[in-house]
Amino acid sequence: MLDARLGRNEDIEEARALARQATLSRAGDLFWPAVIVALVLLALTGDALAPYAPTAQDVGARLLPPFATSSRGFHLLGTDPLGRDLLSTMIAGTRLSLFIGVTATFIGLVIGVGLGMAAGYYGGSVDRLVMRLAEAQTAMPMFLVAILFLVVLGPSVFNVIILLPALVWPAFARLVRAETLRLRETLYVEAAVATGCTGPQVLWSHILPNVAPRVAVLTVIEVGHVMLAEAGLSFLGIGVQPPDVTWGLLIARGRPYLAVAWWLVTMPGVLLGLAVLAFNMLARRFEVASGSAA
Amino acid sequence: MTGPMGIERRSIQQDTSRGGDVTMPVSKLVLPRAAVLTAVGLAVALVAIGPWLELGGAFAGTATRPVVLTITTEPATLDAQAVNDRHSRVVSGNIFETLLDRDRTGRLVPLLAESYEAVNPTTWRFRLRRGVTFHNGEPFNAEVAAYSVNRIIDRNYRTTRGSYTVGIAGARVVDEYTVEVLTSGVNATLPVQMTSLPMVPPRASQQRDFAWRPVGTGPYRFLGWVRGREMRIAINDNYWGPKPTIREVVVRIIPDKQTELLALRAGEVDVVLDLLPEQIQLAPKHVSHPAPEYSYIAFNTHKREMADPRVRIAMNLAVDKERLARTIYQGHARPNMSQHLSPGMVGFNPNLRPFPYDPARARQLLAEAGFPQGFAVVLNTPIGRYLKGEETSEYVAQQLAQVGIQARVQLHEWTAYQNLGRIPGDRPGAFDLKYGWNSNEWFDGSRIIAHITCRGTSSKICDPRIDELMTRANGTVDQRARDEMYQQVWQILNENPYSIYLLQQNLIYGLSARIQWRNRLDDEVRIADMRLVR
Amino acid sequence: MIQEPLLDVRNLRVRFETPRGLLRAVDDVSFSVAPRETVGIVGESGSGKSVTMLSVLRLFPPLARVAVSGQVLFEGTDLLRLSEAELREVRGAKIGMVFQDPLTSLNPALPVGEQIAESLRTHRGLSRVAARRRAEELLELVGIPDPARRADDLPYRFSGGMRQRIMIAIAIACEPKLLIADEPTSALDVTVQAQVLVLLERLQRELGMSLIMISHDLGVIAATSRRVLVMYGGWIVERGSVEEILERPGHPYSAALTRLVPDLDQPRDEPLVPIPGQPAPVVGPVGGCRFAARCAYVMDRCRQETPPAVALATEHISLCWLSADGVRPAPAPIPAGGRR
Amino acid sequence: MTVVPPAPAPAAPLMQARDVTVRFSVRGGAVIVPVDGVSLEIGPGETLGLVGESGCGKSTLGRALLQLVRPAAGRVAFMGQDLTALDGEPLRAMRRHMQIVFQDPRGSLDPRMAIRRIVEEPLRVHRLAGPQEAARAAREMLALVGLDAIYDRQRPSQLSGGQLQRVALARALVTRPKLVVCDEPVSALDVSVQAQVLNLLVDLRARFGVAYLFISHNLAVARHISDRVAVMYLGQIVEEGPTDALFARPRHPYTQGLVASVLRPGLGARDQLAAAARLVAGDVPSLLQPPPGCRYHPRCPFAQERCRTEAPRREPAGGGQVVACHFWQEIASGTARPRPAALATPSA
Amino acid sequence: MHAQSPGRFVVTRIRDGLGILLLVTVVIFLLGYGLGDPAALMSPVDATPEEIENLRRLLGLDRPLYVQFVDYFGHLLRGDFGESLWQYRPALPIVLEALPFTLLLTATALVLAGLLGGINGTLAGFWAGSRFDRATNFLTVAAVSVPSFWVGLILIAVAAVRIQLFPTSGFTGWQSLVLPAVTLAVVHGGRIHLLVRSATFEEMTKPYAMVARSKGLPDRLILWKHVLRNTSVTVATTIGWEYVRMLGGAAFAVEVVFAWPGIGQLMINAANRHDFPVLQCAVIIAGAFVVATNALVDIGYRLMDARLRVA
Repeated sequence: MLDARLGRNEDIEEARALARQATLSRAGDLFWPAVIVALVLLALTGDALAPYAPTAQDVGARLLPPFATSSRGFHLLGTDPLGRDLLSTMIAGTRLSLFIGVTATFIGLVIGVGLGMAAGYYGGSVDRLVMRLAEAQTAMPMFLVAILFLVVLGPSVFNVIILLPALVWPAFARLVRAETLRLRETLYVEAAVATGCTGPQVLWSHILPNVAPRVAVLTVIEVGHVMLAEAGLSFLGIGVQPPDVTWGLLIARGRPYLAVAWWLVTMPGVLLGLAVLAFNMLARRFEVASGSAA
Repeated sequence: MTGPMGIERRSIQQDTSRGGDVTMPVSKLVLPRAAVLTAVGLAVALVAIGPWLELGGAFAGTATRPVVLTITTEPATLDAQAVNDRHSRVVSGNIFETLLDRDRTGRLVPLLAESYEAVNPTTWRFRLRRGVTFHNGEPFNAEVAAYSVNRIIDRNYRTTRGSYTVGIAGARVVDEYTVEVLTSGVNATLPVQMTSLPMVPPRASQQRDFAWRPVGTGPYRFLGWVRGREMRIAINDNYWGPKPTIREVVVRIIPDKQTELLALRAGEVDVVLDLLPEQIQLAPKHVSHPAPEYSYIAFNTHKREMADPRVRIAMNLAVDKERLARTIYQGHARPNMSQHLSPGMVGFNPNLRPFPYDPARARQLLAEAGFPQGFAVVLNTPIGRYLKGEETSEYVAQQLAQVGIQARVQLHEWTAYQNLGRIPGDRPGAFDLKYGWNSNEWFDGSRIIAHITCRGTSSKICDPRIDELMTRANGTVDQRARDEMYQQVWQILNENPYSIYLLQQNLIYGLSARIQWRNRLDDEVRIADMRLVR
Repeated sequence: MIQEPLLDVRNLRVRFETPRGLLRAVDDVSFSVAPRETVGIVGESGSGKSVTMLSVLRLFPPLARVAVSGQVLFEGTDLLRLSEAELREVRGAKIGMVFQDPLTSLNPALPVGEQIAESLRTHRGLSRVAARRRAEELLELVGIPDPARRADDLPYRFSGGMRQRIMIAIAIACEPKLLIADEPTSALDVTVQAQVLVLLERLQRELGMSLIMISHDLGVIAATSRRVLVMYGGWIVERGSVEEILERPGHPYSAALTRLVPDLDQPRDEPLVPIPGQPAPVVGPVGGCRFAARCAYVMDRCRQETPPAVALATEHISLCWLSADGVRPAPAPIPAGGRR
Repeated sequence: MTVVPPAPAPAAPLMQARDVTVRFSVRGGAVIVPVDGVSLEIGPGETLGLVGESGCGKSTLGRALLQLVRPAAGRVAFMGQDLTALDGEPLRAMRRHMQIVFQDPRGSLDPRMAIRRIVEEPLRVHRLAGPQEAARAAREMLALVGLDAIYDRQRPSQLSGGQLQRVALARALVTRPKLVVCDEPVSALDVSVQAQVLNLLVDLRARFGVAYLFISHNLAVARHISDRVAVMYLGQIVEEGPTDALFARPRHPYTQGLVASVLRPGLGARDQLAAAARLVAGDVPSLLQPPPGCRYHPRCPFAQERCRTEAPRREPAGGGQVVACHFWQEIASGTARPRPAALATPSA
Repeated sequence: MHAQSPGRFVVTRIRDGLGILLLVTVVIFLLGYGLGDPAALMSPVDATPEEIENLRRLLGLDRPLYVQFVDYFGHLLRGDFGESLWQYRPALPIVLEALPFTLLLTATALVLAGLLGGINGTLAGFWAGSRFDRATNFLTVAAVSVPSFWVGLILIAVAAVRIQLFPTSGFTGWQSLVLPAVTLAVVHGGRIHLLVRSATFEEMTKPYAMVARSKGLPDRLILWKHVLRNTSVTVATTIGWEYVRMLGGAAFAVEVVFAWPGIGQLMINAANRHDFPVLQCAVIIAGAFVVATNALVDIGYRLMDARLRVA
């Protein structure tokens, strides 16, 4: 029996729970991946698709509501206090929001998978150490630690990217460790050992490929989590700093105008929620497809 | 018993629906029950903890509740001598009093002193008001006044009001109601400095809890402080002067401007400091008044690109201040007169005008100075410190870009921003451009000294003419002569600008319908000035 | 049949919507069970034997997208037309079920006595005390020693055989008219199997129940049932008395079944005669005989036309073109002295 | 503990196990001994059937022989080497000579690996063939087990249980091992497929001359394929002998009960059922608390006081049979009278 | 593998908790003294390098790091977290004043989230595929996909401004609790719903649930007696762990949005002022609380689970 807490992995539980939701229609299955593809395209092409330059000001057309028209033209989502087109700044923010989400998750993935395999394979004191670290990481109020960390190092995109993996690596480590332990007990690994495979051969040919799908699911979930965390830090002013722009920062920027220009807060939040929702839905699909959920 | 007769394609829909009923029995009874359970659970939870929370909170009943002011930052201390931030002054400014004060128009008037005179160039004598006692019963006299002065200048006493006490050497008792304040050299600004030097009771102020149990002589006495929430003050019935009409005041800490406004709209509070211009339409009432606050963007004249005054003049010409005031500040600001003073203040130069918006001329000057292509600079701005500071910086950056100067806006937390400002201009790490507000609560040209003299702590300019004039002015007691000299200083600072002169800012207060108040020129929030209307 | 049947299933058809297509789990199945009679259903996994019985009580897994049609007449009432609440009155009270895996079929967190008593309280309205007393009696009836004490134990304290006895006690608690035993001994050891089967048989006799015995093991069916239904691919391919099916099978599948697995009485050197291919669930459109792909006697028309039901003897019906042609597949070789 | 050597194998033994004991720690700190001092021999090309009910330790024994579970005590000699003394690389190298086929074909094949790669893998890890050669060998092997080349690139999820078990067999035999442990190789298959795989096992044995340890709970299947059969009960072998002799004259009461319990799909099944229920009582006890003395005594209709305290030795019982029972002779001669097995089924 | 009696588990769990706490303090210490320069942070803005160097000596920052840590840790054990650089008083009481607010908010939110997610999740899992399930399904996934601080802002905009129903921020009585608690409850209730539904559904697919149905038991009985008996531990610990998660993030951002005078608000204020002693103290105190909660949940889970699943 696994120790209750060592085996616990809220994030993968979340993935499974997402997957167990009743399936939507087929059209729904295509919709969410399409959203992600669209966001990625938006991030890659960036300003090319934006109706205006994201930094172009026009203080004469400031705080226009959605669907308003200025001397420059039509503003689908309105303008901000300096007259910048909100849609364009949101598109500009897509790149960094996604980049941070993906990069930080990937770093966390590499750390987590490495440590998780080591813990699951070598067991003993390595296992104990890794899992205690993971637990300490989870037990710490990470948000507060993040504040402390960013106060000391100064807020910047780089520091945010090196901080956020700390939030996600334990999830990967726990998953991979638990899967490694589970897979070591499977018949096909036993068969591989019986065949004469060495330890590294078993790890490389049998365990890693079989962990991969679940790691993929978790990755998708964690990209969402990381994006939310980044938004939180940026919102509090300790994350990404202008002139860099992320959705979280846009929400923060619009906050003083909540009562007079509701769209400044609402729109970036909706886009962020949509992105994370798409990632969650995609993870659900993955999980269902890989057959690891009912 | 028959075999299958071929499978007719009967509509499976019908079956499925029934099959659905079979497998997913949703009882019609239980769903509302769940909702009811949830609701009951919520209600029980709230009722259970509700009474415990009724510590001092009053949500309803505006008619009887005290006047509520909001501040966004909780004061660190209410020891008025220790700090000088606006938010603590909202409380301590009503508890403590100084020897001299300003009236609503900004004129220097006696308060705890009845009169004062300079007995010699380094000695000022104050005759004190009699019959004044502190809220704790300690009498106010010369000994107290001397103690208060000596306390604040004691090097072991850490205060952020240090800049207000520069040049004060000490104080001594002459008789029970006469005190002399000594200066280290001639100090023309001493009377003005006394408006920033609160009188504190010797006994109470030596207690550790003075920081959160302040005792003063003012019209209001301190009632209590719920950390993180609010501070309360109430009328001092033994006040020596005219009694204010508002009896009890709560100063609530609401760290978000937005929420402050919403609370004002919701009728939870009466006075909100520093509204955004856009928020005015949502406030029940407001007052907006030009304040002695001058926004500017300081140059580091030690940087190669900005050494030439033509470049700096060009940058002044490149910014459309009218438009800035009209749009971003919605008219609640005006271009300042290219000096950080307003008419009526000592040193105001009536000959100076705002730099016009003239990008063509700016480009030309830049070319003359050898920068036809412009150059790149960083514009440093503090986060959340100044009303629309970040936006203004972005705006200026955009305007500078029009003449070819690429200014990148870099935001800093307040502490980091302050530290940045202290780095001498010729050292590595010194800023290029820095956005800030210069406040002149002394109404006096000397207030700017740290920013423009060669050895000024924040200064990034060194012009021997200025240094000479500033030193002379400070050593002259003749106010007319000083006025003259400061005017010259600003004349020089227009030919050799130390900053882009932006705006004179308004401060905007949101008021509830029941409050009647006209704010003072010096921005002190005096409850005594407020009235409740029916 | 002279007697009015207790259970009369007519043209039962069960289909599941699966990601791969429409699964025809049970197709046009009809059979009846007389009072006090034991009917055996034999078939491999996926033959539809379990689904047939679960459909009788409309017990499907959550989220199953299932369509049921036909009639399930129990004591003259069509169970498929009953509401969920009405059906609940039947489940456990008039029809009891015993499932395959006793390890997972008992609630791990509930004392076994309570698991028996709750049916009694639900259907019989017994008081807590009376239900408990009756539960202890039932435990004793199924052969659990010291029932008064053990009624308070959680399931994990019992061995597999004991748990299956408890499951049986649950199923018969309300003295149902019909007991459906779905592979009741498949998860048990062979030495325990005999005890459980004997117990089932005894209870059936004493309580006067009808019994439907589902198994993939022809031996179990032979030992318990008089009448047998052989299922394959959602069809009942052959039905008849045990004697008829074992001795004179009409359908090639039934015939092959008898020789598929080694027999202790068979000579060791006698080679096994396997059925080629794999049993596959019937998904999507199908035509012809469902056994055709694996049948040793397959003819062209088997692949195109649905075979007819042919009566070979009284009560012995085979669903096969071979039978229609009057041909019988080779019967199982009978070892010397092995069978009467 | 064991004094009498196991029944001799026809030739010089390929594998010889002596007093193999396996211990496991379980949750709660307890220790169970699923294999307790077992000795057996398997000759070259011989098939030894190992039968017993679930939890009797037969699978664990199979794994212990191959050192997949390291025995806590005892020795396992294989091709002249003591496997229990080997470790690491030398042991790994031995594995090409001894392979295993598991009960669950789906679980024992890596779901992410193509079929051909699964079969190639043993050749690869033992460096027996280069890539092309391995591919060819794998294809040949697959053809031998009746799977066409079209299965090459498929993955296990696309194959049925019977096909997968063929793949598992191909993998086990591709290195031409001397011994294959077949752990319930047909139990998880549909009845209509079992016969195919059994026939295949017999064919491959004939072709490669491989020896099988055939583990099964199904007596009829074990009887069908085995040369000799050993009967296991609660971690110990209670009887062993040539297949025909053992099934014709089971000496141990447990073997008798087992044989009697197998229901023939014939018309006598009903009577047989009653007889079987009379002969064997109760359930298999927990390994956590094995009964003292003869482990079968709580269920044995012939149990005497002696059985409760004293563990029986293994004794030759003629015809190559070895039995561990105090009273086998009395039982065989009919002088011991069985208690009725009424304990478990009291009358209502 | 981890064969342990419940009693020993409690002991090891508490020991591990203390170990984790030690680890937290080491990290905090390193963050402050390894990466940052407390002397520079504590000095007045116009301090000269000499003055900073003096202060560094005065604070003992010139000693080896491990000596400093022992010293630092010794002070912590005596409850001395240093003096706030901003409030002119010890850091500990400042944090302890804020802690109850955080606890009050999170506890209330957890009760709401637990009721919301627990009840609805159970019902949704029980009636998987029903209209109720499908309706809550999407809402739930959406709820866990939006940032909580944003939900807070929207709630402020709607509930406080348009309807003017609740106080928008600060703490003026129990009504102030409603909006922040609801905000937190939305996101965390969503997660609880998700996890509880999943656990319930899994339970429903187990054979014993079908057996219960085959007995003709009414839904009510199947749910309360059978399913809940098996999911209750999961539900309870899910809610417990959700509390830990709440304290790991969302709670503090929501505090800032609603100006709730808890630890999060305190941290942000302290961060803006580089008030290092308060920052460190807050993280350690909150960390201690989280670690303790975590340990309690684990122990509770283990004890409840052990009662259910012996052997």
